[in-house]
Amino acid sequence: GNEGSSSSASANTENKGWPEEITLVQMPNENNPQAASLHTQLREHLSEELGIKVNELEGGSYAVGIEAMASGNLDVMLASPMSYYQAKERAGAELLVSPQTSSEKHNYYTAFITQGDNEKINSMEDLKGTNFAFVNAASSSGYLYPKGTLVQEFDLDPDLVEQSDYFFENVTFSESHPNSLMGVAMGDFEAAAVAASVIDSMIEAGNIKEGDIKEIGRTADIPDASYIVRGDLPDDFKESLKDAFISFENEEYFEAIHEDPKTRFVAVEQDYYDPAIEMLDAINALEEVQE
Amino acid sequence: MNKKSVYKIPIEQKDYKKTVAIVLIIMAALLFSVIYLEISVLEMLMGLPQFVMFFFEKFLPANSDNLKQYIPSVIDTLGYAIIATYFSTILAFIFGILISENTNKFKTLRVLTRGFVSVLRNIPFIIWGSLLVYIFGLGGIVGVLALILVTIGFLSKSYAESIDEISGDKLEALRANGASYFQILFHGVIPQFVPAWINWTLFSFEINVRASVVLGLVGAGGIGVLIDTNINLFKYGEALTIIAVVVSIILLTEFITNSIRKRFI
Amino acid sequence: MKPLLSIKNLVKVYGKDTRALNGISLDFYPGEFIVVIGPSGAGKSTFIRCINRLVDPSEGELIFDGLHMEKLSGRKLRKQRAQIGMIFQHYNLVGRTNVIKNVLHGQLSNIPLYKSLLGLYPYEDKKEAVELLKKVGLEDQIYKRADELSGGQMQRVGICRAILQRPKLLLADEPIASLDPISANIVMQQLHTISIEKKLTCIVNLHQVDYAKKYATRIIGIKQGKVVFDGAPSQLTDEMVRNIYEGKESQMTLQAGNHPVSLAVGQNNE
Amino acid sequence: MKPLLSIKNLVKVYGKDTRALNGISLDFYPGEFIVVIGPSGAGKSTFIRCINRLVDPSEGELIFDGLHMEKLSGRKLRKQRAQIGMIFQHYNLVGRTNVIKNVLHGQLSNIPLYKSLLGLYPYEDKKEAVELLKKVGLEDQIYKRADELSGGQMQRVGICRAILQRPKLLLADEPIASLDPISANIVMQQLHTISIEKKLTCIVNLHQVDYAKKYATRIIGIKQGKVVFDGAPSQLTDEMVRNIYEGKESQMTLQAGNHPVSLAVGQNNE
Amino acid sequence: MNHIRVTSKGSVIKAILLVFILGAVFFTAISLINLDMTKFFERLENVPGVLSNMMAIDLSVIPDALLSIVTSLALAFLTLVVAVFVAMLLSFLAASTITPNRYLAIFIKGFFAIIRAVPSLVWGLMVIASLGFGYTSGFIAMLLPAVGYLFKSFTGSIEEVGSEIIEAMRSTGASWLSIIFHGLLPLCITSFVSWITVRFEGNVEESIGLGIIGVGGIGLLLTQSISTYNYGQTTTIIIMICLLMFMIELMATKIKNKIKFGNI
Ligand SMILES: Nc1ncnc2c1ncn2[C@@H]1O[C@H](COP(=O)(O)OP(=O)(O)OP(=O)(O)O)[C@@H](O)[C@H]1O
Ligand SMILES: Nc1ncnc2c1ncn2[C@@H]1O[C@H](COP(=O)(O)OP(=O)(O)OP(=O)(O)O)[C@@H](O)[C@H]1O
Ligand SMILES: [Mg+2]
Ligand SMILES: [Mg+2]
Repeated sequence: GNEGSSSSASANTENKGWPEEITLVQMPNENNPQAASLHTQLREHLSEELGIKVNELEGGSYAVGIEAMASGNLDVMLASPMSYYQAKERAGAELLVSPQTSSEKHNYYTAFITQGDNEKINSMEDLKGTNFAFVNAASSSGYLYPKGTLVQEFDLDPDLVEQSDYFFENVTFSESHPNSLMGVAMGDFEAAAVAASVIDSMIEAGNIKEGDIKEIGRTADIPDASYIVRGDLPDDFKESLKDAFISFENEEYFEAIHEDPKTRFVAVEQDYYDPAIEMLDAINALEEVQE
Repeated sequence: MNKKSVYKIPIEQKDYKKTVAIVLIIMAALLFSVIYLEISVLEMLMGLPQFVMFFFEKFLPANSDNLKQYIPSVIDTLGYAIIATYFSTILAFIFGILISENTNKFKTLRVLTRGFVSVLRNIPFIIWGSLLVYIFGLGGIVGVLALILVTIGFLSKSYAESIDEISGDKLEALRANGASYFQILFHGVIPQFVPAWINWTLFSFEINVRASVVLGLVGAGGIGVLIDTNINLFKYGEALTIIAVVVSIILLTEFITNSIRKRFI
Repeated sequence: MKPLLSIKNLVKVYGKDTRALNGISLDFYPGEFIVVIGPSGAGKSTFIRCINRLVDPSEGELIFDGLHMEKLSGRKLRKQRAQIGMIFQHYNLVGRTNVIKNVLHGQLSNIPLYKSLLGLYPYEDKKEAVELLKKVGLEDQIYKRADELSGGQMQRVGICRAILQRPKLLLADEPIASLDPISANIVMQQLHTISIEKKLTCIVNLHQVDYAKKYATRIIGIKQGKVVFDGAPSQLTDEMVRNIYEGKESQMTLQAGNHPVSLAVGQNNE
Repeated sequence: MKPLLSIKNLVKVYGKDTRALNGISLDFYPGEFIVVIGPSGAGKSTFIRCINRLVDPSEGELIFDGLHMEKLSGRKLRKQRAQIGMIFQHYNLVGRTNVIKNVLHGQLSNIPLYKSLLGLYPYEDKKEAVELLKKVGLEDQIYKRADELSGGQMQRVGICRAILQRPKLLLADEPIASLDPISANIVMQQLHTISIEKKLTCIVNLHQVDYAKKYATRIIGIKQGKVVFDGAPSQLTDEMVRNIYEGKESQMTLQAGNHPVSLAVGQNNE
Repeated sequence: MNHIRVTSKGSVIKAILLVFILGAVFFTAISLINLDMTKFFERLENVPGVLSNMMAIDLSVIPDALLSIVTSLALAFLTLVVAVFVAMLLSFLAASTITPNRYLAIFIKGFFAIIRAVPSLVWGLMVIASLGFGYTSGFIAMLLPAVGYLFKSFTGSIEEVGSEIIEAMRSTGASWLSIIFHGLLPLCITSFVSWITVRFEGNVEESIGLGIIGVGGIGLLLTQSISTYNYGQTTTIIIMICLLMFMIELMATKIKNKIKFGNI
């Protein structure tokens, strides 16, 4: 059978209109690459709590996930603010829970970096006139957030940022965080915006050395990716789902995924992402999404 | 004719058992796959209308407002594709000759090349992508290298198979003349290989034009990546326009090559 | 006189049990014009192809020009082969290449690769190629692609190629099968002349006994992989010819046919 | 009598300027045994291949059995073709398939696909196939792969295939080129017999004038794409034969050769 | 006659022109793209470092990998079988020597050009939106490129070798299907087998890119180990894939030789 065939229409009356099974997709996320087999534990937990089958999959693209949600083939998904907004617009998604770290240690942000021995670039102001790399026009942490930061800081026209010789001498889309990072380390770009977590992992893996790059600025903290749920599921089901997430207390899991055993899922309000979304709006990133 | 064969004239004198066994094994493997993967034909058929609907609802109408902005990408893409096709054609041709039994009688060399090409092909592209970026950083060269790697594996094998198909008769004549290996190659094999060669080279060009994933992985841009980005931003109309551009490039190339082929070869 | 080619106990077995050649021992001398006749399937083609090792013999010795052909390989084999011209039953031309290039392939072993690629064949060779093509009536087809020729035209191109090779030994597998009588005579005449003038040894498979008698200096009859006749044309009696061609096959078919069939037309009428 | 095949002003131009057929008009009647002769490259193969539309004529009409062949396509063309058997100069067998299957291909148009795939050919057909193969002396090769046969053996398989098709019109392109005299006679005899018994019309390209005279009821001479002779074998004088074969080509070559060459061997000696 | 041409005058000019065109195209392309060769050679020195970084083996992943390989193989095999049938049918319809209708052939060829031009992400979207996540989707998404490749290669083989046989069978009045089954299939089967094996590898590789639509298998495992920079796992998995493919290729060669020389 089809793991995703949990369309709400075929709801089971015995379960108060609940779906017979739900599909949950983990999205690749520069903050959350460790998607491996540990997610099974989360799935089993949810399944036990809800008493229905839970399918858990690895996604590859937010667009695919959101379209799947829109067509009723996907129920729960991990989403960044931008994706949440898109999912809300296109599929009526609602925010469900967000992982909350206890310590301050692991805040997610995007760093502005340059080569370690670059004398000329030492602060955000020095970025002006550089050869700069974003990740991809659809990336939150690799493009939207750093762009927002720049627009706010230097009062730029968001529509012109990518144009050569407006602020930067030249802007490239490198298509991935590691690409941006390696590009800077090797001198292909003078500077780039790269998720801090990627820098950590790349250093840890030995692909670059600590001194190869230096951080000259950063974005504000980026809210952690949260689970969102298809809006047209029964309300009580959504509640139960939320409870199921909150009651998940597997420390091994949180240690592995969020590097802190104390992390837990907490319920979030629908306006949790609003500040982020406002920022996105400020750089005209939301125009296209509205149908 | 003896009595037995009056009633029965077999038209085959082979062991059916083996054939039946092979067919059974394949059927079993198929059945296993279908059950193991829980594939349902019904579902596929039911999904079909939605499949088509999705396209018409989301992708139409095409949005060609930004057509002009694609031009640099188109030029880039063509440039990459042409250079990569040239190089991979030449390299794959050498490999193909080394792999084909028709042109390489040294078994060890054949097996070695075949193994080498097969490793090229079997290391997934994400790996090549990271390796290239870690080694060379970003830039045009990496894009070209990436494309060459993608095409060379399949192109070498395809060339080799096409060379294998060339009938031995004609090569025999050259062999009987005492022609050297390279003479047989250039005067016997290559002239007959030309049609297949053009065919495959076109195919590789086509792959190189739409190699969005590949160029994306090494950050080299191009028109394919543009499609992916537009989709991720839900700009389906624009994506469709770019797809149309890609299709036109491919059809146009095929048309041009065909007319060149008719006139020149 | 030392034989140019000496064959000892040649055996060829295809697959498991098709004994195409069944122990053939023969000596061939320079300048001989040998015609091999025999029923279809007797092993004539196999015999001829064993000589230049296009078919690897299963047993036996082949001494050509002092060297054991059956033991050679690589460059040495190539060098020997360059001495042996061959005309194929199925022409074996390179279809997508034009006529004159196909003919010049006969000279490939004598010029370096780069020259042949650039078409820089010696003027002499090109001239001879054109003359040969003229002689066999193909002067209008010189630049035509080989696969656009008629059957007989292809066969003539194959013949020119073999002659241009200027071999010591010429093997020909039914060189006139697809030719009209005039062309056939021209070709046989041409081979004959060369054979005499240049002391070239020719071994020619033929089905036409009359041509064999007319041109051969020696006729060899092969039947079921064995030599059943070896002698001068004059020794080949009608009785002998019948003996060569009548086999298990033909006997059967003679009975099976509605009328008794005369052995052959032309000179071999009963 | 109504002609079985009526050809009007047939023209075939290859490429831009090779006029292989240059306006041929002929009528063929049931039971005729027609031999087409002519120098190599005259257009004989092209002529025969135009009749069953393997080659599309450039101009002209071909009316076979009341239908315009040149206008047909699809199923109708196939139906007509099933009435026309063909023996190819290059045999055109399916190499990897065995001999009897190749022969049975002649019956493909008469049985449904699934039967042929399962090998369920009618017993009659199989029996006839085996008998035909026996008649031409191939009873030992029935299960051999076609590409393992000798040239003459392949040719005989091709002939059996065409006969098994039980056509109304049989086209044969040099059917005996690779055959030894006995096999050649058996084949010609067989064709002749069928032609008489079943009123089958045969059009046969031949290079051997003696065979033509022996078996034909009518001989047609083609030269440079034009009919230059059309009459009974008895009308074909030696003068006429020389006229047919001597052309621009042969004149040149006759001068070029060292000796004047006799026109043909056998019956056609000067 | 002082000079004798080996190629007719026209074709020499044509050849020169052709070389000229090809050269011009190449150099235009080079000038369009900025290829920094010095940078390239300078950075070659990174090769040993990067490679040694990747040289590690992690045997613990083997059980997981084996399981995923079964999944990938099953998917690749299933897709392959279906693709072979579809591609064969289409290529017989489209090969110029046997096509029942010239326009149909052009249509099919053009249609495939379009199908192939659509990137896999787009297919992924459409498939997921209509079928949801799962192997059924993966199956469809893999089918398309497989059919594309096989179609191309089959058509090439048929067009190259078939004409004589087609002629002979046509002249017996055999139907289109008969010609295919009795003439072309026996003739082309060896090359078809080669193409199929080439594609099988392609399929396994394709399944790696299918993370997009939530299909597991060895590809997913590999993507994960790369994105976590776990080179030990990565290398181990690659070695396993190569071994697997090597075995498959061996088997294919055996089958091919059986068909080629045996009496199947
Ligand atoms: N496919 C083709 N393309 C161009 N020219 C061709 C083609 N086939 C045949 N010709 C030319 O047409 C002429 C007639 O050829 P055809 O094959 O009909 O001759 P033929 O009478 O059968 O000769 P032969 O006795 O040698 O077989 C020849 O000059 C030949 O070169
Ligand atoms: N590749 C092969 N595999 C198996 N058997 C073969 C092969 N080639 C030839 N034979 C068999 O060997 C025997 C001799 O064949 P060969 O070709 O030498 O005959 P031939 O005398 O040239 O006949 P023809 O006059 O018909 O050309 C035949 O019975 C043939 O079937
Ligand atoms: Mg022979
Ligand atoms: Mg002919």
